[in-house]
Amino acid sequence: MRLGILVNEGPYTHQASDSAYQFVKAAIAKGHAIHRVFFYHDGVNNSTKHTEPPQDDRHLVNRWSKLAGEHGIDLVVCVAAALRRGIKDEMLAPGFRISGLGQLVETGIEGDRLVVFGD
Amino acid sequence: MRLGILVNEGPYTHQASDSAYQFVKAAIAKGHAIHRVFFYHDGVNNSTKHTEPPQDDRHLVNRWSKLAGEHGIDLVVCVAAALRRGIKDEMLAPGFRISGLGQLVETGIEGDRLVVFGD
Amino acid sequence: MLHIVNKSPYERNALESCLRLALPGAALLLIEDGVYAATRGNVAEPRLREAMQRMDIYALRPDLEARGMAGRVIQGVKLVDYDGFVDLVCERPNCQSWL
Amino acid sequence: MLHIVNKSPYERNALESCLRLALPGAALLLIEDGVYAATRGNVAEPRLREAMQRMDIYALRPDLEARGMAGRVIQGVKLVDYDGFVDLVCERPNCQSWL
Amino acid sequence: MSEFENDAGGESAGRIKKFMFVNRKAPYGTIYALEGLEVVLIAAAFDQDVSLAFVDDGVYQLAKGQQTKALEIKNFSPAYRALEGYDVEKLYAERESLEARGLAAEDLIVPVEVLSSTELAELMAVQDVVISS
Amino acid sequence: MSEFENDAGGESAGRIKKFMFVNRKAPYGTIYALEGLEVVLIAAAFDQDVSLAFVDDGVYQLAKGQQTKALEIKNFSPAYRALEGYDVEKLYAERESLEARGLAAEDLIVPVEVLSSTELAELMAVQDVVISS
Repeated sequence: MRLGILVNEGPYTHQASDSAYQFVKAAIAKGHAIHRVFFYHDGVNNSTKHTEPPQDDRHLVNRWSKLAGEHGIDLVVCVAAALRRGIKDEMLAPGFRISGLGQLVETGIEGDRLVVFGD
Repeated sequence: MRLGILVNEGPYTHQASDSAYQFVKAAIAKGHAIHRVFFYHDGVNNSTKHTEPPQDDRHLVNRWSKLAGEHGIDLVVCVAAALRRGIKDEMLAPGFRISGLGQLVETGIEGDRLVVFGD
Repeated sequence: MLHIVNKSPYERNALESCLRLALPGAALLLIEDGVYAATRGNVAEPRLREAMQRMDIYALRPDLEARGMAGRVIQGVKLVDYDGFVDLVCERPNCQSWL
Repeated sequence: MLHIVNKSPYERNALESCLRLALPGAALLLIEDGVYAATRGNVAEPRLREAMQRMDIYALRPDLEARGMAGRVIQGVKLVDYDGFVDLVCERPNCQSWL
Repeated sequence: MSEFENDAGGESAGRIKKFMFVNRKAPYGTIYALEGLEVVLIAAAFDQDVSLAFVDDGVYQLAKGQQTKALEIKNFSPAYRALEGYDVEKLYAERESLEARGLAAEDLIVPVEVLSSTELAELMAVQDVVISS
Repeated sequence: MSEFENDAGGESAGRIKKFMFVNRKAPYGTIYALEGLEVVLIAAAFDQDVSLAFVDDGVYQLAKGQQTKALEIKNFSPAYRALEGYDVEKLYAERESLEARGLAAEDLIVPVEVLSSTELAELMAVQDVVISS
């Protein structure tokens, strides 16, 4: 199947980003395709390369980047939500790109399912 | 009186930053002193100069910067929370500074009250 | 003690816990989505009326107005602006936000 | 329909609303703090047992384990890993997260 | 809606799915109502079969008489009245949610179809995409 | 605790206030429990009169047997056992919150004093600083 994913919360503060990541990893392992992961609301905060969690904690941003690199997953950050929260193109970690909300609607249309993770 | 303020959520997503700002403005107008505004948890996201809300919306970061400039208010961003969320020194809007959690405890000790705004 | 509740009584249990743990004579200020608890017909109305017997209940007027609820306030709830919010914080020896 | 609830039944009304608006035959998956609703002695236990008569109830094992709740699961709740989460999403024609 | 021109008419052109946006949060306390509306408008611009459900505190989004001046936050409630211009006309409110809050259809800024929980549940069950916030 | 050396012993040296940290949120679903603990440790390092109250879902923070390996999230529950080393010894749990969740004192990873709502309310009322999360 082709799955679309929506992440509505930033890293660490809510479990949403963790849950979405574990879900996507499991879906890939089962042979499903990830049409796109769309980051909306505070979810845009998952995309900044400046994130530095403590040494003994997981690195959520790098996890997403690595997954995108290894499996060619499209990680899209909503431009309007990003501007409102101070996320700019030059801050993006590898694998992320900024685009419009149309990309979310498109993944709702093109994907067989849209799974939403949030607060 | 000398008031300490704690802001636990980022701008826009929750009303916490708005409420804290309105409270601080009213307190100053009444002649109270603001010992410090401490930004913790997602509250650290209030400090980035890259924030660009839509034209017809309020600019929460600039509001805080202006208040700090006009009234010499100490705006302190927690270093550990900031690192975890990708907020670095070079991103800070005017009036904000990064420091340790000791600054929060200190404002609890030095202030006559600590008022907390969050989710 | 000034208790501050900023959540709708439908969505969260903050008001309920606050009322359970507030001593007689304490003050309660409803702000943000917490102001819905101060409106007539709301599920929290009976609990709020009961609490009014032993506590002073306030609601932040700007938050009521923003939500179109200024005309629906339960009689006996005192409305304050941010000015009054500051006064409440200063008058009471301590405060607690039920986040 | 697969309903997904990620909030504790004490803190929020998400589970309650979900159960009110879920049709018979739907599936419910509890994840994150939602897994507390799947534990014995929890306030949601009666509602969950009632819902079990008309729906399939699942809980995410990794979230139960993280919270030390894996040994307290109500009988009849089916435990799944992320694998099973993916299967549930694919087996059902649509899904809804009660955020 | 500058995103409209860029995004619509791509490979998704012509495919129509049922999108339901379930609004369960009060306005202003959090941003979900406001940012949720933006997705609604884009979905409408993609000519999708869009409906909005107002459930729980989401019914408060439609309360008449919102005055945000003292908060210095933008009053976005007029945007619900603009939905019609985007051909978004399927607005539903759950009766139980309204009644539990002492609200009636005439307290709302836009006409909505008031549905029982069962009626709304049946509508939800046939959606392709459900986005709740 | 690298912040300790920099911050303690400033102008606040010698003043002792009553700080109560009210934990009302479950662990892992949100970060408040974890980041809240960091403030507790700093307050202790400032030699303040620190107490922790576990209320509502906050009592879940202390549940025995937390195993986070499958989530790939750090299990921070052992940190509660380390509190004693920082002289943080006033840990209270509300009886009503425990009972409503089917938990007893022996289900918790650290010894806590179980208090009635009234007893806890009286403790809260005499604090100088109350930080809830």
